Amino acid sequence: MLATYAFFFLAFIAIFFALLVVFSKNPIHSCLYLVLTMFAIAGNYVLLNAQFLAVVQLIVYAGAIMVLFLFTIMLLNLSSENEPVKSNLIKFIATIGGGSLLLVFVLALKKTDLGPAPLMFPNPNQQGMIQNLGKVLFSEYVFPFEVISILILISLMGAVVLGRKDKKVNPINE
Amino acid sequence: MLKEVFIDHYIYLALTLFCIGVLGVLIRRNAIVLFMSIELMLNSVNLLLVAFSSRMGDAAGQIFVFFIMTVAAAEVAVGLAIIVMLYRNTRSIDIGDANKLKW
Amino acid sequence: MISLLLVIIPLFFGITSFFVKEKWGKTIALISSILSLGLICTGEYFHIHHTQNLLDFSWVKEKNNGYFTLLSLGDLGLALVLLTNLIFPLIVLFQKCNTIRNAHFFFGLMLLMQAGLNGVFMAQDVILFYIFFELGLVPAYLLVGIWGNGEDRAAVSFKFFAYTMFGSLLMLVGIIYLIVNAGASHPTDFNNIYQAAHLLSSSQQVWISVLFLIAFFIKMPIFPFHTWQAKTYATAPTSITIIMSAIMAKMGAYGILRFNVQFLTLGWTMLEPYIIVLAVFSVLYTAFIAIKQDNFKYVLAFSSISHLSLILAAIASLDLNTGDLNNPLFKDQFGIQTLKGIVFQLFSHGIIVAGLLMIAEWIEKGSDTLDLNKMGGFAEGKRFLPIAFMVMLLGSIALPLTSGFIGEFLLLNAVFHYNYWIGGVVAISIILGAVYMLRLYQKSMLGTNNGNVFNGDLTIKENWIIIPLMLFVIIGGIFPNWVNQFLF
Amino acid sequence: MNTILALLILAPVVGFLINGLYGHKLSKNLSAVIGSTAILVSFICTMLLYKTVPETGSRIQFFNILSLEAFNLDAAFLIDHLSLMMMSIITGIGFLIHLYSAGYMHHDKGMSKFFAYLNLFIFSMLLLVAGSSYTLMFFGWEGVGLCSYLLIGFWFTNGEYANAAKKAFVMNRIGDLGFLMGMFLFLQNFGSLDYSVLKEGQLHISSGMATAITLLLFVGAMGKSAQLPLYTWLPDAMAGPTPVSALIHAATMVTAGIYMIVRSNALFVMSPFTMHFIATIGLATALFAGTIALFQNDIKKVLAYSTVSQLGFMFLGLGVGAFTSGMFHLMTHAFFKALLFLGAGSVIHAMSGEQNIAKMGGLRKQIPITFWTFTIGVFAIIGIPFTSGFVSKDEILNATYAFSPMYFYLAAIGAGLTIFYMLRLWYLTFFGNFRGTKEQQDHMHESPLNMTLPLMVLAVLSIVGGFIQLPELFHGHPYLNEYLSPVVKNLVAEHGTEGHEGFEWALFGGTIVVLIAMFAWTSNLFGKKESVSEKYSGFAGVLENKYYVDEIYNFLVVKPIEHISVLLSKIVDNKIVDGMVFITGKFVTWSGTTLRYIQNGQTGFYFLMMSIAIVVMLAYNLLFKL
Repeated sequence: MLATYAFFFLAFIAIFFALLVVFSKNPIHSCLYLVLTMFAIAGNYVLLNAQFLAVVQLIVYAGAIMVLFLFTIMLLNLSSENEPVKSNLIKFIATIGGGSLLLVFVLALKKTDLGPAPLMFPNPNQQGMIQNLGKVLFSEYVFPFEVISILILISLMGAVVLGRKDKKVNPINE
Repeated sequence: MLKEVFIDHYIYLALTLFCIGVLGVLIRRNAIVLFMSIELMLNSVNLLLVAFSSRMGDAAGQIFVFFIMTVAAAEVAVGLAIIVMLYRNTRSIDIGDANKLKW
Repeated sequence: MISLLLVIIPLFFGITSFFVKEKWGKTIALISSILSLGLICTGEYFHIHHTQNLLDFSWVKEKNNGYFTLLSLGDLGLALVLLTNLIFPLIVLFQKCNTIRNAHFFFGLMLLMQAGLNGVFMAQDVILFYIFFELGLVPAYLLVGIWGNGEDRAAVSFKFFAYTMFGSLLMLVGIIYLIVNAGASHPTDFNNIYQAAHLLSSSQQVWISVLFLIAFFIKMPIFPFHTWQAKTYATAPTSITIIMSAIMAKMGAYGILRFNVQFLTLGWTMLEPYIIVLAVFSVLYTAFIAIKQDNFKYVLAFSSISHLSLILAAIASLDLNTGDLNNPLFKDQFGIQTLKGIVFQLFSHGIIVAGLLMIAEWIEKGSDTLDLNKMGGFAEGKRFLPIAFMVMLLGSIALPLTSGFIGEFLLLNAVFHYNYWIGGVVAISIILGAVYMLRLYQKSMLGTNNGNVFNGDLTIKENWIIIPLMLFVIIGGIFPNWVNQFLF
Repeated sequence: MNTILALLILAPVVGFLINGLYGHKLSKNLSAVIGSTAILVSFICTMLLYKTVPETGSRIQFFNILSLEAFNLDAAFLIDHLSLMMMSIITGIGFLIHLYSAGYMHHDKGMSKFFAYLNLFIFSMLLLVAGSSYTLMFFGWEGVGLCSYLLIGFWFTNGEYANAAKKAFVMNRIGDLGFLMGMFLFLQNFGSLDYSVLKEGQLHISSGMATAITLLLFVGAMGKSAQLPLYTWLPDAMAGPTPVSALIHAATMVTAGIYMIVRSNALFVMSPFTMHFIATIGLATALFAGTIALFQNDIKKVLAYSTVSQLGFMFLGLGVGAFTSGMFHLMTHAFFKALLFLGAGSVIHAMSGEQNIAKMGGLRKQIPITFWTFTIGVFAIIGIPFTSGFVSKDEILNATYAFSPMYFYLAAIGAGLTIFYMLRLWYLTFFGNFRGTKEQQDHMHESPLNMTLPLMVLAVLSIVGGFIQLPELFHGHPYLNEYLSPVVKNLVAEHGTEGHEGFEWALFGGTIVVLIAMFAWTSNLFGKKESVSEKYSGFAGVLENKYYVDEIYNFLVVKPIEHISVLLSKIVDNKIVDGMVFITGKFVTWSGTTLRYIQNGQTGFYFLMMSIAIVVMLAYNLLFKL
């Protein structure tokens, strides 16, 4: 019961702040709202008995990625003043588009038979525990795991190369 | 209605978040906010995966989420670097200014 | 095993040829083509002594599924493989080295084409068939585009390629449809596809048939899809034109026999009446066009369409059993006879058109023109060229005691058997054939000279290139029984 | 017997191969010797066969050419009285003409080629008459067409000659097409093309089918034997060397059609319609060609039209059912027409190549042997009593009268035309004053012996050839009929000619009267002519221009085909069919250039489109599929 209330509360938080992310003028605010949304989602992970992921969510998204965003925004010294705006017509069309996307998704879902519908809570499954995940990750998925580390490495190098101040590798200006 | 939570609720939640993300990409021109919207969409998908994984009792979904997060991190690192480059060159982070790649 | 070697050897030597010095190109091509000639002779020996397992190449596809024949030298393809490997040494000898740049690439591509052609006629697997079909096409595109004559060779070659590729893709759709229907987990060999294809409903068969037919019509080519051909034949280096008209065009007929007649029998029988009308129209249409062409090679190109359309008409006249797989494909003995006639004519036409194109090339080399209005009187003072030309021409107009007659007689008989009136109409082509071929002969060899002079005769080497072809034309006409044992 | 036959057939092939392959290394005389010897061997073999051949004929098989499921073709020959008779004519006259050619072609550098072609022709012709199936006959049929093509175009550097050769081949091909169709129909009905199925009373087909088969076969005969409407190639074929005209276009090849019909007489009698049709075509041709011949000035053209006309007579004989009479006339015609052509060749030789009779005259003194032999030929063809031509033509006329008096009167007019134009030719050539140039007169000389010897042999044959079948009126005996009776069923003989004795006397008397009148008239007209007009006016002008048939054909057939060809290639193929392909290409280019503007570089726009597309696809699935 408590979990049910918690879910609705977290869902409300997530959606509310997600909307604020999109509609707030200032990118810094957007970023902070996004952190809150991430928190809400992490909460949901806890509800779903996926504690490891919840922790990772907090560390990676709220911790690492959002900080990266904030740094970038501050580095570029952005604020609501120089925020580019789109015309209202485009906004209108976009809203219609996004809305109808939601509508269609929902309709599709309504028509889909999801089979027997067990309650989500309480959740007896324990595979979200770090022990279980670790076993799976380092046995069945060990190769993708190693590959992903290479990806991280490459993206690291890519970011460094791109972010370097070098006039010569600057294709747009020349 | 609010008594019990089924998988449907999670799907609705994920869909709503996803569509908000789509809306964000559509109505904003700020490249960084665009990026955030994309993160939002990724997260909605993650949520869905975890929900199903939890329901099915299969750890594969959570492993996937784990990988997605990693990829997202990598992507943000590179993407933000690109945005910085873009800003450095055009003095703007308006995504509409980056329209050189056309016919 | 022989079948595998017949693909591997040209492939290997073709690729080797890319990495050697330019002057070695022809030697390598010659070695390769003589090796494959030897192989096909061995193959024929085994064929006559009924040791088919030495000719086939099998492969264990999956652990528990046993053997599958991937390549097989025999059945329908034997005659065409024989044709390919018989005339390839001649074509290689015929192609002069000093008139082309980067000869080793030229010959390498030519050998790749040979590998593709051999493969098409031997493949026992649809995907393999498709791969070889394309392997024959791509080198042709490059050969025409790079070594062709005239300024617009790139455009001509592109048209050829786009046209053929278009057909190939339609065929690919058909092949995929068949594979899907055979069950995705099943092997894609002809046996499976054959059984699956026969289970399709009539409307499905018709649609798939049309897809295949367009591809093969383009390849042959048949009336509405022929416009790439004449220009391509005139533009391509003559050795490549020979390969295209003598062998590649036969891929179309072979494909129709294989896929449309054998696999999609029901669809084919439903389309037969339309196809035979189209084929007859194509025969006469191209024959009429050939009458007033002024370019030597154009006449040959259109005459080639006309002959192949007649083959198509005969194929469409076959009386087939549909439905039950246990029934024999042909309703009566006459069908088998017609099939033999078709195969014989495919073979004989390949030889004849190769000879005629060689003569075209020598005339062009000697007189520096292909324009009929600038020729005339070339027979004067020559001994061998008029004879060679005449023999080939007689084969082409199906004069008795040449191989062309045996083929055309059986084909015309088949069409006549199908319907008196259609048979009567299509037989007009033998008159028109005489008209345009004799006009060709007369404008070039007889009469008085109209501009470009052609002194000298064929060289000794050239004689020895064309003599085997002439011998076949005559032997095929007098001892067709003897020739037949190598074809079936 | 097998060996003899093999030798008979292969000797010309050997001659052809030697002369064809090594001709350039042989001297002219050697080529001629080889060529003639080959035919002499054939001739001797034919004579040897006469003794051994059984009455019912014997089928000799060498090997199997093609054996398929529903079609079998043997290299087998049927030697019976009919084929033996034809083979004797072919090899006999062929040999004489080879001999003659050795002299006639002596100045030509392509001598070995000429003899090679002639030998090939004899081989094809033997195949035609000796083959045991229609397929083999067709082999020979097309083979002789080819040789005719090669020989007409022998002097190929002359474009007109080459054209004539092509015309001959193509017109023959039209006939061959009919023959081929007839063969297919025959094959379908009887399951075999072998003559063995041709047994009277055993052909179980409807009369309609019989009519169809026979008409198609007759189309072949019309092409090969130069009947209306396919005769125009024969006069043009005179472009070839004169021995060729004698051998191919008078004595042998053009009679192939007659032989074919006689060979398949069992089939032809089943269709009265076809028989009637053949008689009509034959008669029409005889008259038509006879009228054209009246005002021709080229010596060979006159003879050519005369050949067409005589062939018409033969077909008339066949059509009225007198098959052996047709064969008889074929034989006698072979003698005297070969003689006439060779004589004409001798005249041309003497006149240094001049062929126009308007430029001749009074030649009887300078070339006496030619004159006398030629005269015998003329007498034979116009039917001076008891010459071979008289006997055979008389027989055809008799049979025609039994068939229909109307046809008889028309045929008699045709015979009268023959007398007129032949006498005109004779008088203009050999009587009166010389109208040529001075140089021609100086060069005039009698031909050498190897040219005159064949003339003399043929002259003898032209006279005595008829004696084998003198009418019973003159106490003759139909030896030929009897000889051919195992093969040919002579219908007229069945009817009997007993009641016609009075008519026969009347015919004989009439012939003599007409002949005398004609001699008087033509001698008056042409005997002492100082000059001959080259152009005629009025109806004679129409005749001189051969009824403008060539022009009409040209206008009705040749030009339209050429126009269609140009139309198809320039307009339909280039503009419409290729245009379609071109338009497809253009459409792709156009759509590419147009659609690329959608690619405007705005990421937001792309994303919007993507969302819309997703919405649309999902909505479509929701509304129509689920």
